[in-house]
Amino acid sequence: MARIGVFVCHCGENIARTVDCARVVEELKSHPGVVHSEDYKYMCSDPGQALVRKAIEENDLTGVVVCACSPHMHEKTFRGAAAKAGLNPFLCEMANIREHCSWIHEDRGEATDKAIDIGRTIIEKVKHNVPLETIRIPVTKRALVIGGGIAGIQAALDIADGGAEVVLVEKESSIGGHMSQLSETFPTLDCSQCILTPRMVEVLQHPRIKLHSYSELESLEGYIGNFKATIRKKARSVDEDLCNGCGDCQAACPSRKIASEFDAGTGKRSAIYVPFPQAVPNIPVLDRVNCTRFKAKRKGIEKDVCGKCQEACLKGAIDYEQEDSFVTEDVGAVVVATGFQLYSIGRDQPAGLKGYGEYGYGDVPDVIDGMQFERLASASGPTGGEILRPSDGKPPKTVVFVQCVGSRDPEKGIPYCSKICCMYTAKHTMLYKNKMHDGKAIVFYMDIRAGGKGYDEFTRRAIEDDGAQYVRGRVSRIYRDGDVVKVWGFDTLSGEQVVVDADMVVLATAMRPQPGIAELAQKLSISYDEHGFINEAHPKLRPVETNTAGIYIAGACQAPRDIPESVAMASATAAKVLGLFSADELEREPTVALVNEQTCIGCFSCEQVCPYGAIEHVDVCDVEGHICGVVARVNPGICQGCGTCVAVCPSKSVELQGFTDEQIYAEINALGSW
Amino acid sequence: MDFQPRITAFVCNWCTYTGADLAGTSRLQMAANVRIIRLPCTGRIDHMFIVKAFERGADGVIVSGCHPADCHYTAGNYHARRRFGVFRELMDFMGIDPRRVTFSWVSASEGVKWKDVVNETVARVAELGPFDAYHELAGDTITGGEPAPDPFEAAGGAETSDPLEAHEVGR
Amino acid sequence: MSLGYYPGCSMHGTSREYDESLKAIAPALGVTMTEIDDWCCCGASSAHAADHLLGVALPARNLALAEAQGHDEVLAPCAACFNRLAGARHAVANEPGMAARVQAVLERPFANSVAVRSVVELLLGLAPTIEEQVAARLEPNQLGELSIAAYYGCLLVRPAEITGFDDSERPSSMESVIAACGARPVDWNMAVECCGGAFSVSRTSSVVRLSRAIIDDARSHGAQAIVVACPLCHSNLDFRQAAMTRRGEEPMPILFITQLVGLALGLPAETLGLGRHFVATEPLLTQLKALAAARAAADAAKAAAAAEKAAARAAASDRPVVAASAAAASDPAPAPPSAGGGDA
Amino acid sequence: MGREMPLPPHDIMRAVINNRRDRVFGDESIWLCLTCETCSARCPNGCDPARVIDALRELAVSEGVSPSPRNVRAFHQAFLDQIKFSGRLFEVGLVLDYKLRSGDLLKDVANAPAMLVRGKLPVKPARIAGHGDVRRIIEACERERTAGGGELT
Repeated sequence: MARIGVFVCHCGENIARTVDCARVVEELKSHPGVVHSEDYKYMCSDPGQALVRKAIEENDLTGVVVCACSPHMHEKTFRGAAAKAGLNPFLCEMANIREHCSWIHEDRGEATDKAIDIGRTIIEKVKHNVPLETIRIPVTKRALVIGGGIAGIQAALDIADGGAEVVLVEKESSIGGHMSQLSETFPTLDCSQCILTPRMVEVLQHPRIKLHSYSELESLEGYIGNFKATIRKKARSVDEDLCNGCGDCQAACPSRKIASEFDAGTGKRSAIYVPFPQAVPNIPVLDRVNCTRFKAKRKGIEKDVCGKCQEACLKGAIDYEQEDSFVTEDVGAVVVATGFQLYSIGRDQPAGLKGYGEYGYGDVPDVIDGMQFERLASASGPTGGEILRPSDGKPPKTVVFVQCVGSRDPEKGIPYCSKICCMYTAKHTMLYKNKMHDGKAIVFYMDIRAGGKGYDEFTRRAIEDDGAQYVRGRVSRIYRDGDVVKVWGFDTLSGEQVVVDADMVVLATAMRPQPGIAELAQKLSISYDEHGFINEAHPKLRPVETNTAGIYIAGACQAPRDIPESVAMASATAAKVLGLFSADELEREPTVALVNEQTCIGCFSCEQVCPYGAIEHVDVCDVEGHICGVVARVNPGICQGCGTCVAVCPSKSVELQGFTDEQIYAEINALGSW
Repeated sequence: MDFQPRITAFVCNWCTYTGADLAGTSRLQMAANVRIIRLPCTGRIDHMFIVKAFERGADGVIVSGCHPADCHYTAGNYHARRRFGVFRELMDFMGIDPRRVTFSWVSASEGVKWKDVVNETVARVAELGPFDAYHELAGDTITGGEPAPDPFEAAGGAETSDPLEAHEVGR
Repeated sequence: MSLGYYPGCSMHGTSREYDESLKAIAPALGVTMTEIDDWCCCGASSAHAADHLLGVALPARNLALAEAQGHDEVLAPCAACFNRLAGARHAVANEPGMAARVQAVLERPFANSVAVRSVVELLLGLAPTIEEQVAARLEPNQLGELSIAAYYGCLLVRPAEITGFDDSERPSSMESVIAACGARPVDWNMAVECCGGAFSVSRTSSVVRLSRAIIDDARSHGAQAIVVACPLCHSNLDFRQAAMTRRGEEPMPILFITQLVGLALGLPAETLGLGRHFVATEPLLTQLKALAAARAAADAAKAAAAAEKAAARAAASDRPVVAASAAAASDPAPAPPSAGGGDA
Repeated sequence: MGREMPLPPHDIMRAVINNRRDRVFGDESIWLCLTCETCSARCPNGCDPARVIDALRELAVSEGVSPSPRNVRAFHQAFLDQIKFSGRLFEVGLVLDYKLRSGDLLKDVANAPAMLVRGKLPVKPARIAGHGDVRRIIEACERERTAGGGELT
């Protein structure tokens, strides 16, 4: 037999002004199942809570109803009080007679009647409440970080420094990402390598970071706190344990004219190579597409050719037979930091993009993109930091910079603003002017978007101190005319057509997500937008979480981001991950769905509607142990407790704890008596 | 008016319940005829709840949750909307005037809208007069355990009409 | 597949040689086309400027005729006509209410079922055939030494959603045809710039300014001739050229693409109407003939030498690999900039 | 032609957006457009200035506003009358007619003989069987326009 205690709060005058609390107490005292009923001025105060505890102990109550404010306000408070008195907290409920009654009605009689009704409803519900235990899920205190760019590096280091283990997966042969390609960084113009390289080395040497370079995520199973990641270590043709990074193989390789990806095509590399001297790990990779030996094999030539790198390697680390291998890692959280790619506006265009034939990119050698300019300006670049144009290696006297190439162009390119271009173009003009004092830097822009600490000052500096000439308007045509690159543009401020005879043109091309991001997102079952950027759980309040618990995002995989933002996001994900790892077990509200496997007919209507994929298939066996059917089971680790499955279950085999049919019908019935 | 309709409201915990809280904290005065039953999500609402409410003497029902795409549980309100499509057909069949049921979206920030939904529903139901056909409603009055018709049976047809729109008020 | 022929007004007038040369090469390439009976002017380049509906209705009338005469494709050699016809087809298909309005003024059945083709598109499809025939010819191909600038102008490639068959900023179809003819397409800059179009008569000054830029650029990129597929372009570049050539400049012959193909197929200059140009083509042709002959002789010698080499090479076995690695070493393809950087 | 237009295409678009009829029809800009479509092809926002300008010219003609340069309008007029008369364009007729309207009689006259020699100018107009049909279409369109059936602006 239920023994319910009712506690009516005056909330000072807030409730008592319009609700006759004494009458509520009286009326509810006589309600079947109620053994105790009292009121107090401030029920949420310590003495108020003490009343509740006392009553629970004295009348050994089986349920508590607090007629006061909204459960969103004080449910935790009173459930806590109940727990202190040894009552299961989930046997305590609140009847909202403030927000939903005293505050919105003037007529005392009406309000009091309503308050009584609300009290009754909740009493009836509480009669059917059952003790619930908070769900506890074990947590593997190990994080998987996908992507070894600055975001991934920052996330990995922060998490590892926080005491948790980290598995860092990088698809290229070295970590460092785009930042390692940059010459200087805005708005401080400090050298990118100088600030990044130490962090890269830290990653390598960190006792709690395990680095899988030249590897990719093959698959991810499980749920928050309990993921199992399978990682494909791509065949590197070099034994990572034997190699000591001496570089002899690289020196021995005969095919040295391969366009270097790291130099964005402005420099050359050999077939077996480390992308750049400061690479981490400093272990070469053999590019089987361009390797003479493998080319010959593909041509069907039996005899082994070349093999010079193998001969050169004293450690015998070169292994032509090596194949992709797989490792599995147990992790509790995942950070996605796959970064971006620059929109290549050349002849081959991805579906849905028209490209910019009129800009001659890919045809005119002296029309390059931002990353190529970075390499030309970089001290570690192919020109040793001298800005020389690709066609004839001469220093360009006039350089035109075109902003918004592909960005903010819903018709031919991409509708969004790539955000970093205004800043890096300003930086480029400075780098150029600092190296070529008599040079002329002309920038075509639509708007200058330099929001950020010290950003606008930076662009101003480019214009006012370094004398970059900014022209507001778009460029309509770029072509090679003998020795010069003709640039046709329009100055919308002066209303004149502008034709520039440039020596070199730098296109600030748009930022796009990495290729293959969609496949990755599917592997992780996280969502992405129409451009391929990963969706955050909430654009303002949960910017580094995804809609899948335990998976977080950092950097340019979520939207165009600059370095400071990427780093900030990375540290934010680290905080999230470390928070998740702070307890040995995850505590979850027990208000989750529960399947009655006896009555489940295995139609899996629930599976169709579950937004979280929490429904699992379970085999049921007959007495001999033969599988005789499949039923649904809810994974409490994943279920968020929306109850949609309950409503659609045709056999009424699912219940949502805390909101069972029984409880809700009891509430409805209670209302029947008004 | 002399007749005071009795309205039962099924609202989701995250949007409408919070919206109603906001109405309270903003001291928005409204009709006192509504009794709220809090659910985690409109997706949880089995439409037998509504039938049961009428059977227990409610003259009108309000069902309100998050706006489309705002669902705390990403999709619950869509499934709800889809099922109400089926339910509307059912109501005619059971002899319940569809105007007695208000489907609405009230977000956590729409205290004012909640007030309007309440007042307009109360006014509408008041005009329709008491719902006295409840004793004709089939089923055991205590547990209300009638087998609910499979909501997906007619779901296909449901998608064409949009009940939440059909009766939405307080825009 | 029945191909209707829509000559358009200028084919019977100022650009008669376009018509003649097309009719000359068609049989040679196995193309059969029948002129649309009772076709009328498509309205270019005035109707659309004066009345949108009229700009659609006039071409639509011709498409309707083609339909009625059982054609499922219409060939419109004049770029302007092609653009108007294709544009009308597009408008009727896509502009709300347009189908009905056109129907109302046409007063004849019109299902908008006829596809519109330009000569360039047609020849592009026939490029292999042209190549074969050129190869099959006995006498040396006189175009072998010819560097040609392919001039598209506006109406052939813009707007993309109407014309469709080629990239509107960096077209390549004409170049393919030129190559098929055995000539050398030059890489130049003015292929899609405007020549002044319909202002030939009414605003000659503009035409001279625009067209001169085109001819100058072609010349500076080593073109000996310009190939066009548009009567308007032709008359501007050819008829008006006198007004724009400066002292000491070689006049630049302007050929219709059909004439070029004709030459490649070895058809006589007369039948191709090459005599009708204002800028004489004879000097170029004679020069080419000479060059071609000379080259043929040289080639013969080369071939002999090569044959011996091949024989010698056949002896040694591991040669092909060296060749392969050499090829690898000189692999020019630059990596796409996006390939840089490292992410999972 | 952009550089010869007092109002380049983007200014025309702006003026249209701001409903500045005075600017749009204030000079001959819209008549200098050759419909080369370059502006439409390169607009990042998929605006179609070429179509807009066509519509503006139509408006200008039907409302008799806008000082279209005498010779340009003359050309269009001559052109349309040609088609109206014969169903096809008869270039000699066009040129003569145009010269009468525009007044620059001497221009190109020197070239005409050259044209004739090259057989480029048929002296006799080709009049198609369906010229009546064409005339009817042209008039029908005029009617629709004056009736305001057109969807311009």
